[in-house]
Amino acid sequence: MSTDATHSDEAHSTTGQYVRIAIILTILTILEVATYYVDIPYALLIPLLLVLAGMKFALVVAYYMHLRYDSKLFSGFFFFGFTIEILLLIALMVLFGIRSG
Amino acid sequence: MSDAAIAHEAPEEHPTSTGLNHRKILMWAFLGSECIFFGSLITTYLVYRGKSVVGPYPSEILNIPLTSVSTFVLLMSSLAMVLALAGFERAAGAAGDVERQQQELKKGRFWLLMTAVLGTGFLGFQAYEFIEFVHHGLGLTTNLFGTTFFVLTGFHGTHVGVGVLWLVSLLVLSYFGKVKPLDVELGGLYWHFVDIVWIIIFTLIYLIPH
Amino acid sequence: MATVTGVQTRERVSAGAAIWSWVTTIDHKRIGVLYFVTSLIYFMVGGFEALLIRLQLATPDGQILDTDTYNQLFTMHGTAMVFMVAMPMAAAFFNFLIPLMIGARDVAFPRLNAFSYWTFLGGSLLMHSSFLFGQAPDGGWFGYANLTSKEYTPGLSIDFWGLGLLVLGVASVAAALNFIITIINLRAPGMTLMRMPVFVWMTFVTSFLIIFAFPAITVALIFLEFDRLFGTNFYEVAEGGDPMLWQHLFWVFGHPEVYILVLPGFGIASEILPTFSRKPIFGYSAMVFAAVAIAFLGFSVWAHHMFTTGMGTIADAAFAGSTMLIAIPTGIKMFNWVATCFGGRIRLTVPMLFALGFLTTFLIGGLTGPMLAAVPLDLHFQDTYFVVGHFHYVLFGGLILALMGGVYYWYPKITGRMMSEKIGKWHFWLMFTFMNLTFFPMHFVGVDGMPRRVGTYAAGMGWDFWNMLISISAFGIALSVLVFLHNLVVSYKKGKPAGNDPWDARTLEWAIPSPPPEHNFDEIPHITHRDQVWYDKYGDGHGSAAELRKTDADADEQADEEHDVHMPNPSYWPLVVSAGLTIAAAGLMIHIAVAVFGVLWTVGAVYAWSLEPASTPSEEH
Amino acid sequence: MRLTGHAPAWRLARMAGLVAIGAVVAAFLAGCGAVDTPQTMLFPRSDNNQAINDLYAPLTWLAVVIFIIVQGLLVYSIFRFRVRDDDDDSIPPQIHGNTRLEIVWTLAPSIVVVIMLILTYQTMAVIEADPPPDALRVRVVGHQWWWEVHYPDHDVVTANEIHIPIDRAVYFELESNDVIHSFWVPRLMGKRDLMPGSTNTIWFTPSEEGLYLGQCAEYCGTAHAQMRFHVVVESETAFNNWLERQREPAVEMTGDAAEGAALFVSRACVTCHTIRGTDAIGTIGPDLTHVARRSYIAGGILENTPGNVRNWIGDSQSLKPGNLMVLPVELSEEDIRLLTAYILALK
Ligand code: HEA
Ligand code: HEA
Ligand code: HEC
Ligand code: CUA
Ligand SMILES: [Cu+2]
Repeated sequence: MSTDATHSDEAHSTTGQYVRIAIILTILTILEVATYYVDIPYALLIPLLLVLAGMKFALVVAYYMHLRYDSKLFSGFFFFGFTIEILLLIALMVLFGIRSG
Repeated sequence: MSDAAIAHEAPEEHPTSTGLNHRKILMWAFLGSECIFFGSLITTYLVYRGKSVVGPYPSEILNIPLTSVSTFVLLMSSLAMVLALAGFERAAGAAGDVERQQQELKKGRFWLLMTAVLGTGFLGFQAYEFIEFVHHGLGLTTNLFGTTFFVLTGFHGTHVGVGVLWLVSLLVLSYFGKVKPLDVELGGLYWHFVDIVWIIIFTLIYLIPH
Repeated sequence: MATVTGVQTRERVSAGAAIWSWVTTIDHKRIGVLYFVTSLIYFMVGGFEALLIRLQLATPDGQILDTDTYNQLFTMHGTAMVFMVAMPMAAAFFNFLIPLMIGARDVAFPRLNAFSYWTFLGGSLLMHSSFLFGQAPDGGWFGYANLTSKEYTPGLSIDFWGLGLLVLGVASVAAALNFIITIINLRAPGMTLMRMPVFVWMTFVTSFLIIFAFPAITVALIFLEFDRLFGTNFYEVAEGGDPMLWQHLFWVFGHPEVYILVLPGFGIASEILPTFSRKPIFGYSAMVFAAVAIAFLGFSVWAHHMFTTGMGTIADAAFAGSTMLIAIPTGIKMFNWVATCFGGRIRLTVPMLFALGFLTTFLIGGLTGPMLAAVPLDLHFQDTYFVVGHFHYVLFGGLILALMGGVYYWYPKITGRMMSEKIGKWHFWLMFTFMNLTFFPMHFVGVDGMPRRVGTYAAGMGWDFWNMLISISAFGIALSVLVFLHNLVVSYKKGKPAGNDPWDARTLEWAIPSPPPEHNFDEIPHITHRDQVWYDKYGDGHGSAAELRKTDADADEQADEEHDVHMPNPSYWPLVVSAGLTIAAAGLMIHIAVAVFGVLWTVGAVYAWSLEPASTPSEEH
Repeated sequence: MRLTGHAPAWRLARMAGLVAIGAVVAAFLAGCGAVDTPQTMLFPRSDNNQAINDLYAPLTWLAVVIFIIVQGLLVYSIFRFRVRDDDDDSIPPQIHGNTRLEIVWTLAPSIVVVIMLILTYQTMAVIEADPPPDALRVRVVGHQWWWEVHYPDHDVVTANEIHIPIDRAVYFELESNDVIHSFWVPRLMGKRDLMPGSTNTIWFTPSEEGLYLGQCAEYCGTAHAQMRFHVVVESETAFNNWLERQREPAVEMTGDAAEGAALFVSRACVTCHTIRGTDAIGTIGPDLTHVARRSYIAGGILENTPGNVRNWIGDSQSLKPGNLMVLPVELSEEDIRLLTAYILALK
């Protein structure tokens, strides 16, 4: 592993970039909230919301938590847990869905 | 073991196998584990969605505008958090230049304080929301919605509370010169994690219509 | 040599100071010993409960226990064996061996390690204190909702169980995190992942399973305790709650848990078999890959415990499929072990006997697994003694036998003395015979329709003979355990001195003195090969061992150099934090004020801990 | 480890142990085939259960064959390669693996797994198919620790003893009144849980007349071990007669029984039990309208004899500790005698 965690300073985003990301996050949040006031067909709304949330999630994880620049090991830990949980979530929603359906 | 030996063999920063810091791996592994923790809570909320046998139901009671504001507050705290870290890192980087170091450290502390303040603000919103709900007749035990909602957001709130405590401790310790950038970074990772959990909660619990 | 003086100074200290040194120890070896002794005591307790169970079941209409007591006994037997015997005994081995095997001076976070032990002890004591109040848990080890609700089980019994398990969960996760980081970060130079001993790999995978599986049961237990203490509705049927939620969350944890239990056994066998076959483990990478595959698949099979709950044909079929798939990686391991023996020079020492016994019994227990996974058959097997037979074969055969082998194998390293081979052979043959005679007939009574968890049964069911046989044999196991204890004690005083490497073994721990000095390695070794110690002794050459073996003088030369290594200071804060946690949990049953007090105590102690001068080199980074 | 000198004692232990294990297995195999085990899951007596039974043999034999292969290899290795007295202390070839072999023992189990799965799915397709439309509907509600049985299409309620006709499919709807129970009649069908809050189903067509034992298979609290029941498979006509009788209200009482009937009201039995045709409409305990016609009482654990009924009424807690029949009043000997007479008359 060549990229040493302690000198990622250069690689780190600058203050300017942090602020730009904050602005994007704000815009995404506004879009999300906007869906609440606009009539969007249900079938479209859910994917849309999930995509927006996913983008926010990705931005924070990649830049604020530096996963983009940091060791892959860290991403490994995090996304392993995250993936298991998403799969479990889907599985349980389906299993409970079948039961009450 | 003599004292001389300790001085001699001073805790040399012998390189770790991966070159990565122990505590940072610890934090990430812990966050991986926390994913399952919050994931299970969220899953429970979702499988019990719409299963309450008595009201009040979510659509009658969730206050989207209010929560949008608190969501925004938490989001901004994440920005403050990265700025705080940047301050501490630059301070450490400017080791030779005492004046600049102090300046950067000051910035770092300011943003640390801001993060804690915004976090406290978020908690304030949450407290207000909880009280409102109780006034509307939704308590922890009222129905499945109350049960799953309060426990999920309550545990998230507890995490925020722990985070605030952590940040404040860092702030205080920094005046004693005991805080290294890594300490701030670890607190930050935790803080951002709590933030992304909220990003998910906000979408899945508040925004997706019931 | 440094060690000799170390031992002497230890003997000179007063009793009080000795106890204090154990209480504040953060040395992974001593913590390992603490784990071992504690889990051995709980093994006695859990075994004693099993004996009472067997006394009751020896004859139809048994009169020794009343039903409530019986229900408490199997609950506490199962819970104790899983959480207070199997896991901590494996943790004892992890603690003692992992740093030694990877060439490290300690684990990554020594104080966190002490914290794990004390928290484990706190949770165990909390749960067992229920006996003092006559409120022992009685919901079964998987505590199915909604029987565990306040409505159907009033009193505190389930709270002792739930809160105790929550505390134990903290201990397990903390320990697992520690091992993960130790293994990732403290390997000696040159020890690449694929040069690690298989035991280290199994620890690694087990720890991963722990950190990803435990949160599920934590959440399930939090729901349970919220329901019981604060009246929430998670499992409240009248309010729309669904008891299936508990089952899913529990088994999402519970199935990975059974691999958490057995992988350490795999690891131990994978060290013993090569040593006594004088061959490297066969198919090293396949062994590693298979364990990882088992771990992954282990997360996808949980609902095979729920085939009778009416999940629907498609769900049943899917889980049957994923479950049976696990036979493939497990089979790979099985065949590799056999191939390790094949063509070797097999020495039938006691550790080897246990490892071979493990292979045999785990094979039997494993093979009934896919039968249970066949949904139509499971509609019959579920909740009968057939399942009890299955899991005692994998648990007793797969884990306990392997752990026993591990004790014989590493005892010389831990104490500096050999265990008696003669008593050991008695131990092995008694235990092996009687465990088979105890657990094999369980399959028969199961097929003959005997449900599990019945404290009494009628005569005339055709179960009498087998139950009597099972009960008698269970006492045979008890006898073998006594033989084992005897051996442990006698050998401690009278065993032959072991020397560094009594078994002519392969991994790093055998290169250092027995018992190892506090700092483990005078000089961190440089690793160039898998099975480094073997390589140092014999190269990769063939021929007579005596010719190849380097003279002992060579080895001494290295050991003679004096090295002062800075070791972290002892600390009592881990214990104080654990105590706080336990008090907080207990407080929930007593009064909310006590719980708050416990939380404040914990927080205060955490501050004290983190402000304590961190003189630990490894914690400095 | 040289094995010199005379055999140490532990080798006798080893010999004895191995012989004993072998003897046990042999004894079981010899015992197989004799049905002195009334609750066995072998010897099925229904179509679906037969289908399940047909799956045992192949899966068991597969397991046995795999065991013999693996264990055979292991035992062979031990004997062939163990260190002998004349060992020259040489180091065996350090073989690290063999890719071709490893592929073989990955593929072979994979094939076996596929076979097992196909067999499993085939059987599942049979037993999880929809029941025929003319199936007899029986609703079973689990209680701590007894079974409430309804025939919704025939307006019959009873407890702990289920009558069904031979050669006609029965379709069970399983529910629970309190905690999870599990419905299991090993010789007729595999088990299925009774989940509070939802309805599970299971069906089969019985193929031989007789009395079959059933038992609750999910741990459900104190008296779980004593939550048993019986299934009576009988001819179509016998079954119809039985239904006919069950539909009727309770018979008229005379003598002691009539006095008992009065006590049944005054001693609070009515708060828990229903006896159709009387004022008793309690639902906490079993319907007693025709209790005297059942062969067993108290969740199938006691034969329905006068003595047992008497003891049950007098002190049910000692017969079935923890059961939920807790009398609010103390009964005198005379009360018990009269109540017993009444219960026994409830034909
Ligand atoms: C150490 C613990 C352990 C281990 C390793 C296993 C291993 C397996 N278990 Fe077991 N199991 C338990 C502990 C364990 N189990 C416990 C405690 C319970 C009961 C819980 C309770 O209800 O209280 C249980 C219950 C249980 C059930 C539920 C039964 C029921 O309640 O209805 C099932 C069902 O599928 C099951 C299946 C399996 C399978 C398929 C494996 C597989 O991993 C086994 C794989 C191994 C082999 C198959 C042998 C070697 C392979 C070969 C030689 C290759 C060739 C083989 C084939 C092709 C078949 N187990
Ligand atoms: C690692 C796990 C493990 C181990 C090692 C064991 C070991 C044993 N188990 Fe256990 N068992 C479980 C895990 C384990 N069990 C689980 C998870 C359950 C399910 C619980 C549930 O349903 O909820 C279970 C259930 C269970 C049952 C079913 C109960 C029921 O369903 O009603 C039975 C019945 O025979 C049984 C028997 C035994 C026996 C005889 C041993 C023997 O091997 C024990 C041998 C050990 C000893 C005998 C100790 C020796 C001690 C002495 C010699 C000293 C005596 C002590 C004093 C005088 C203080 N066990
Ligand atoms: C508190 C409620 C309650 C009261 C009062 C009560 N019973 Fe019961 N009874 C039950 C329950 C519950 C059962 C089932 C017990 C079991 O098998 O676990 C039962 C079972 C029985 C049975 C056996 C029925 C069967 O088929 O298994 C008889 C007979 C009986 N009761 C008679 C009486 C008489 C006579 C009285 C009055 C003296 C009485 N009961 C009062 C609750 C009650
Ligand atoms: Cu009902 Cu067990
Ligand atoms: Cu499982």
